[in-house]
Amino acid sequence: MKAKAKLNFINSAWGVSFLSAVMAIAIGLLFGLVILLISNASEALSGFTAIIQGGFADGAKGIGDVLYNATPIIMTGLSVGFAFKTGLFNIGSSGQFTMGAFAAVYVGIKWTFLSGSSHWIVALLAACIAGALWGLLPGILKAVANVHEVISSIMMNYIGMYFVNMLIVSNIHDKIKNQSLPVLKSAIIPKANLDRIFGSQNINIGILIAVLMVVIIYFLINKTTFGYELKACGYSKDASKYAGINAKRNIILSMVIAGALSGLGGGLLYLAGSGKYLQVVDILAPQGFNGISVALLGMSNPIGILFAGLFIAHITVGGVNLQLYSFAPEVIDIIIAAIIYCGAFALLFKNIIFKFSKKKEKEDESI
Amino acid sequence: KDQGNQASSDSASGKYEIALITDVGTIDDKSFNQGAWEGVVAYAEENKLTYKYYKPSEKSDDAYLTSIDLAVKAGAKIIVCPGYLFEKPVYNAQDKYPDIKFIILDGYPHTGDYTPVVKENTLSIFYTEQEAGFLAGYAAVKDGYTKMGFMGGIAVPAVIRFGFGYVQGADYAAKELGLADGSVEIKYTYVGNFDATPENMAKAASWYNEGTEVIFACGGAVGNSVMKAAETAKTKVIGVDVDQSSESQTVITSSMKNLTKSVYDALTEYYGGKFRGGEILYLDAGVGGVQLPMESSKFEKFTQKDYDTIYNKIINKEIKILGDQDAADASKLETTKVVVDLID
Amino acid sequence: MNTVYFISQQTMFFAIPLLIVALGGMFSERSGIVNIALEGIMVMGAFISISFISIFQDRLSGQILLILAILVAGLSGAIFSLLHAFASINMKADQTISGTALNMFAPAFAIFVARMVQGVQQIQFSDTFHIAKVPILGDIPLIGPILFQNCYITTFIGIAIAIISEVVINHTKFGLRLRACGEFPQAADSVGINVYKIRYAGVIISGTLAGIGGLVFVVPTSTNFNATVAGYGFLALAVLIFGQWRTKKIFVAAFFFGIMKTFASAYSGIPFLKGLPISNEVYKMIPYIATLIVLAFFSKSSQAPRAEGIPYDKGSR
Amino acid sequence: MPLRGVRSLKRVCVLTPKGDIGPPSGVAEQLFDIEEGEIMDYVIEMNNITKRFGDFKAVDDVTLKVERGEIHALLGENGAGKSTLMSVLFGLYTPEAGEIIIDKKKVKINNPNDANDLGIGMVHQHFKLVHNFTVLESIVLGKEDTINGFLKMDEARKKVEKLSDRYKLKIDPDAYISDITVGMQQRVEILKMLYRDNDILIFDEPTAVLTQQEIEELMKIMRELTEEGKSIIFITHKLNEIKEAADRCTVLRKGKYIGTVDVKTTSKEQMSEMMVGRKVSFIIEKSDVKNLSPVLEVKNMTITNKFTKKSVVKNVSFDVKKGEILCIAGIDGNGQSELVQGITGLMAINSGHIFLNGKDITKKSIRHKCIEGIAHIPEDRQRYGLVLDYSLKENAVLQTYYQTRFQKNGVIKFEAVRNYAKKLISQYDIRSSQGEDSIVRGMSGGNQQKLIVAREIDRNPEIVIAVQPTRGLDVGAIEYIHNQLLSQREDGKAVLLVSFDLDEVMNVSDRILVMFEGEIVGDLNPKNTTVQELGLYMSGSKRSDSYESKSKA
Ligand SMILES: Nc1ncnc2c1ncn2[C@@H]1O[C@H](COP(=O)(O)OP(=O)(O)OP(=O)(O)O)[C@@H](O)[C@H]1O
Ligand SMILES: Nc1ncnc2c1ncn2[C@@H]1O[C@H](COP(=O)(O)OP(=O)(O)OP(=O)(O)O)[C@@H](O)[C@H]1O
Ligand SMILES: [Mg+2]
Ligand SMILES: [Mg+2]
Repeated sequence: MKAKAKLNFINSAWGVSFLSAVMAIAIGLLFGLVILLISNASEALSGFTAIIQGGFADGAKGIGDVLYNATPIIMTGLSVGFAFKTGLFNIGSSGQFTMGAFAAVYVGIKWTFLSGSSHWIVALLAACIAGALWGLLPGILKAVANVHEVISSIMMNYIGMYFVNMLIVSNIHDKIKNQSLPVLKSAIIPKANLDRIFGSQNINIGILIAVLMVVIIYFLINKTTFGYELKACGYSKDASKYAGINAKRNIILSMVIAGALSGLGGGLLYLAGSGKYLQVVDILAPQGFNGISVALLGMSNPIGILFAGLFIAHITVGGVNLQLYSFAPEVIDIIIAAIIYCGAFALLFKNIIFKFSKKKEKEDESI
Repeated sequence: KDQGNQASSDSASGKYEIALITDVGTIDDKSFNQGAWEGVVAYAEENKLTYKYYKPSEKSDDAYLTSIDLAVKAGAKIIVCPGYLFEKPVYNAQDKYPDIKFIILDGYPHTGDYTPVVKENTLSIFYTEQEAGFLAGYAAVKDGYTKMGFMGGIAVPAVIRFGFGYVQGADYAAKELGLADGSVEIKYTYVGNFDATPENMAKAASWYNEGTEVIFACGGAVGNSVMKAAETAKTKVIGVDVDQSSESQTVITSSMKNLTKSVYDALTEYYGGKFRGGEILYLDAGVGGVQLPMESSKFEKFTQKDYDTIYNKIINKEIKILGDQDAADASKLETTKVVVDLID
Repeated sequence: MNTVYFISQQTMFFAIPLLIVALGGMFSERSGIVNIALEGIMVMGAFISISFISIFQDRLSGQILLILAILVAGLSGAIFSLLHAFASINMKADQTISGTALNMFAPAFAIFVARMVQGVQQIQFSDTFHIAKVPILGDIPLIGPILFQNCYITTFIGIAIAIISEVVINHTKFGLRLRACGEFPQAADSVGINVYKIRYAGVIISGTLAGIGGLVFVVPTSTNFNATVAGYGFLALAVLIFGQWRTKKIFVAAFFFGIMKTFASAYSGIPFLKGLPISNEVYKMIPYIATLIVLAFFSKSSQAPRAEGIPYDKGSR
Repeated sequence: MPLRGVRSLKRVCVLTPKGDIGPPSGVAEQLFDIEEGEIMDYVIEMNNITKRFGDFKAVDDVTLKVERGEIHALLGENGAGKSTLMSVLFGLYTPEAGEIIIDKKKVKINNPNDANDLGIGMVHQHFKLVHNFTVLESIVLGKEDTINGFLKMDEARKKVEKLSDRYKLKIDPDAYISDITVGMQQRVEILKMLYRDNDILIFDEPTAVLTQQEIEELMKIMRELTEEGKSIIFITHKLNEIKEAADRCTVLRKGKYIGTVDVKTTSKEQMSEMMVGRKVSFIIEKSDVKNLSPVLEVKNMTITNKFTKKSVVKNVSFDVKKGEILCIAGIDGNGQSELVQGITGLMAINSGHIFLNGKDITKKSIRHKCIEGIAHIPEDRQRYGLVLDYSLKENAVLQTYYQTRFQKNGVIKFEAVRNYAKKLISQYDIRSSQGEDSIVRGMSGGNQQKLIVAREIDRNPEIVIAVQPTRGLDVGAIEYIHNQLLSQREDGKAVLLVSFDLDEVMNVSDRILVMFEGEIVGDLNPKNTTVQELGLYMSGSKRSDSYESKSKA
């Protein structure tokens, strides 16, 4: 009876995806172990343990750190994954993230007239709007002028980066450190005692907001007519036109929502109260590109993205702890890259799982 | 060559007693982190002590503090924190770990309001970059350059101080030489990053193309782009932080602050039981905190004697050199001989 | 005049690597494989070839060393790109997956190995490749200063690659087959063309060119390699799309972008731009904004290869 | 006992019946005891071929033997496995079981190259042509002449021109595939085979997309080819084509081999019974038209091509009345597709008006037109009619998902969708491997079409606009669809039918409009006209007086 239930899980689409992700992770980690062994065999095992333990090595605080690190990349991952569902490659998550971060910080610093409890909410809304705006333009260009979203988003990334630099300098500049000023206390996302539970300064209800977004997006994609339309547009533009679906509107909406998600990610990170400031530098926000990795590892499924974000945050914290041993921290990037690469073998893994479960079934029958 | 991340001895114990946390850059950024790290390595190697550096997971106060936690966990007794970004993290850490010593470079602990709170276990070290910059600007004009440039990385305080000093030094030399008002031109900009990029190269090349003879490249790897442009344009570069003469033939001198030595000295004091906790040190010319490497410099007219003379003037505070807080931007430095062409 | 020469010389430094890499991307994408790994491949090509230069510069120098380095860069890019080919052709994976993985892997690997081997991540090299003036050709009026002064042989190699690409794509058997695989692989398959082989070839060529592009990017712009190509792989991708996957248009797009970038970086040295009341940050944005505007007008009909991004499965209809 | 005559000296049916589906009762017994006569000159023997897709056997132990110089028809319902079997022969699929013998030698055909080397060429059901290649490029692809890798097109051009002259296959070597009609594309496909000097030619439903004239031309060409000693396998659903052209016919049903018959001595009814396992009626019976009010009125519609700026629909006016099946006949490429797309909103019109039940809907959205009661069975079913990566059930509600029966507050009622899809499947006999959860991409072309027809008709529209609704369908399915269209008519709804199939046009319609070069040149009553006369209108040789004057005015 129990075996049957297990098999059902293995055979379900979800189960197969989950198992093949686990296999990708396992192989990626093994690859990492090999690298550790090559670079310093004597410490490889302890280093590897540190990676695997990740946030758990430091107890509740470590877990808190994982959740903090996961929040922004879950959001950008969700953004990229959501757009993927509509057949759009939102490589512009980085720019949207930056715009969102700026809007949140700007409101957090300048809108002093807001009363205590609503300040951070307004700031986060501003982040959503700014991100959405940055998604809107590529969306419009795609829908109206047929401009490939990849190229327009790449352009928007750079424009956003320089634009935000300009805006920081003229509005919220800490000249001494060449970064943004600290945000007001009231704009910091509440911690709701999570910090005491986890003993981590960083953690706040941002992660809960991210989870809420995951649920909302999951619902939106899979359960609503809107999601049905979006996916139809993603699969076939012509057929959705035939069906009377307003493809242009959907493309724009999809980019706007993707932008809002990335923007919110920026807001959640910079209002986390972790002492992070917007820097005036010509570097694209890496969270946007990490979002691509998270979305791919999570197979563009919102729930998958949630776990992928948590996992990458987990081993990123593990990577920090890896420094207790004599390894360059870049090892962690190599491992993550290997894991994502192994994600490409999903089809192979699925076949293996399929064969395995077949065999199992036969054995069960023969019993 | 140092083994970047390796400990020198008995690393097996898992204990590293001298620690350094990097800020944004890497340990080999040709600049801040590297200078400080070399000091750590030199002292530890000489004294057979264990040492290690840590790279924070991101650029935030909490991530820096987490790295400090990590260093403590790995057995650090003294932690070097290069950069003002550590002001808040060290403010917290000095209370959290009263038994551990902290050396913070280019900053002092405070809560965010810039009121120094330097505890007994913390030593804060500043450099008078404006003096180093002054020396460079002075020497360049004395050596006959009148079309000059300043390319800063990001407009952070240390970079600004270098730049301001450079302008003032040039002006001072021009006055001494009795040049006409406005006869020295300095193009002045911050490029917005610390990287070697084609954009930076093109910018430097365009200056050289317009007649600029020497550019003070003040921003880590930005220097590599400037040197590249100088190599093709057959022009000159002034290096920064450390002696960069070995990196390119075009480097005529470097505007050095003695990071390495200062860290080395602070560690020596600590192990000698004379840790100057609670103090804020300003390492200026007076204590050899800044210099030009005259042996490797490629001056034609500017001599060691000239150098010594001006150096002594600086030591004796005969010249008032303005710092980053003293003027809004480089064009407001009230120079007469030097025209600052601010490009932003 | 001096300014014009200067602008055109500088433009080469931006345009040539973009051109080479975008052409590489073209070969991959017109065979049907999306290649967002260009950035990572550039890093890998630059890393290995600059290491090669720094190891052999005591024994060799000048153009011979550079040409050897270009071969090394191409080879390492090609080998690295095999990972992408394997995942997207044999494993039929989503082609963004392995691309993203390669982009992440290359810089981490470059830093890791450089640290392991030499302690620091930057790899120094000395530039013995710069050509102040090509004999005779450099003296031709107008063209001389634009093309044959203050240059590298990489400029000519880049232009040669463009010409060869145009010919290969449009006038060879291989090009015809490559295009068929990118537009409608079932059609190619039905006339006995091995779609997998052709796609492998496309990806390998893109790897080779992107690897070379990495080296060509670093040599004229720095004195060391620091595990990054500053997002130029992604810009090359943009140039590829901008150029509608066609050689000539890619050429135009690369130079359009190159000139814009030159103006944006060197505006302070260009008389008619210098006086304008436009700030540094705005100048930096101009190439990207200009590209968007141009695209908005010229994108109506996309010529993207139709089968691009779709794994080829013999069994599918 | 009509099939007795099958037994003849020269043409022998070869039977290897296995599995559980036998031939239809009555036919079966006779077929089973036929034995192999003398040793035949077979160019192809495919023995006991089985091909699976996953667990599904698309071809199950099928044997096919083709004699030298014959036209051998392959008949079967949609999804019977005809294309799959041919793909096996052509090396596109590797069979799980069975052997192939070509010219008495056992061969392994692993890819089209092997097939090509054995002289086998194939015109695929869905053409394998690259849209932005020229005709010439398309023909030489895979068999290019080169000097040092460079294409040498001049000789290829000469050879192609020669072939084109010899077989009267007119083409423009420099035209782009995307710019030429389907009929021309087919000529290109045929030239591809001839260019390769193939001796065994497979035509997979070549006539489904052709006009009557083109079909006749093709038959002629096929006969010429066999006279030269080439052998042809010819797949079609149209029994009179088989009767006209083929020598023998092999019938498949649901992946299984049913039998091989001599065409001359077997009636259409017998063949169709073998194919579907029951009797099929070819006669359409319908009541008279009751002249009612118009449902759809098109007034002065003009459409110009965006790129060439040429008018493809010129000032067209007509109406469709309640209880009427109006058919638009014409050779492909004379503006029918554009006219329909203009009405349904897939293409923008330049001028003119469209009224539905008296309301002006010219400027209304596709969605609005859909709600107002226009149903559309599109010409290109894979491009427009279906989201190929959606499941059957999701496609079943492609225009109705937003209705309150399928959603509440924007949330889809999945149970309702599933039940609806199940209803369509059983009601319209849509076959697929996983029922309502099948991904549409994996369904056979015929069943994809059935799904669209089911969906459109089930919406109970005011007017059904059907473009080639039976193209590529088997007789059973055609019968069903015709009945559906007729019942729409009986219910007082209107039908606008675009078809190139003149039999269909003559049988089904109440009134025929003929289109030529973007204009309507004739308004005919099928009862008072002949196929020949229709042909004159379609080729532009004749015009109704009323239309003559209109277009001149
Ligand atoms: N690649 C594939 N994957 C899964 N199933 C397939 C595939 N190709 C064909 N099938 C299935 O195999 C069966 C036979 O298909 P095939 O295309 O051979 O039919 P056919 O006789 O040519 O039909 P039609 O007359 O509609 O063209 C169908 O049920 C179809 O769904
Ligand atoms: N009318 C048409 N229909 C379909 N495809 C076309 C048409 N005209 C051109 N093409 C295709 O579009 C592509 C671009 O044509 P164009 O002549 O602009 O190419 P090009 O600029 O010469 O390209 P390249 O740089 O690759 O040589 C060609 O590959 C050609 O096959
Ligand atoms: Mg078929
Ligand atoms: Mg048509």
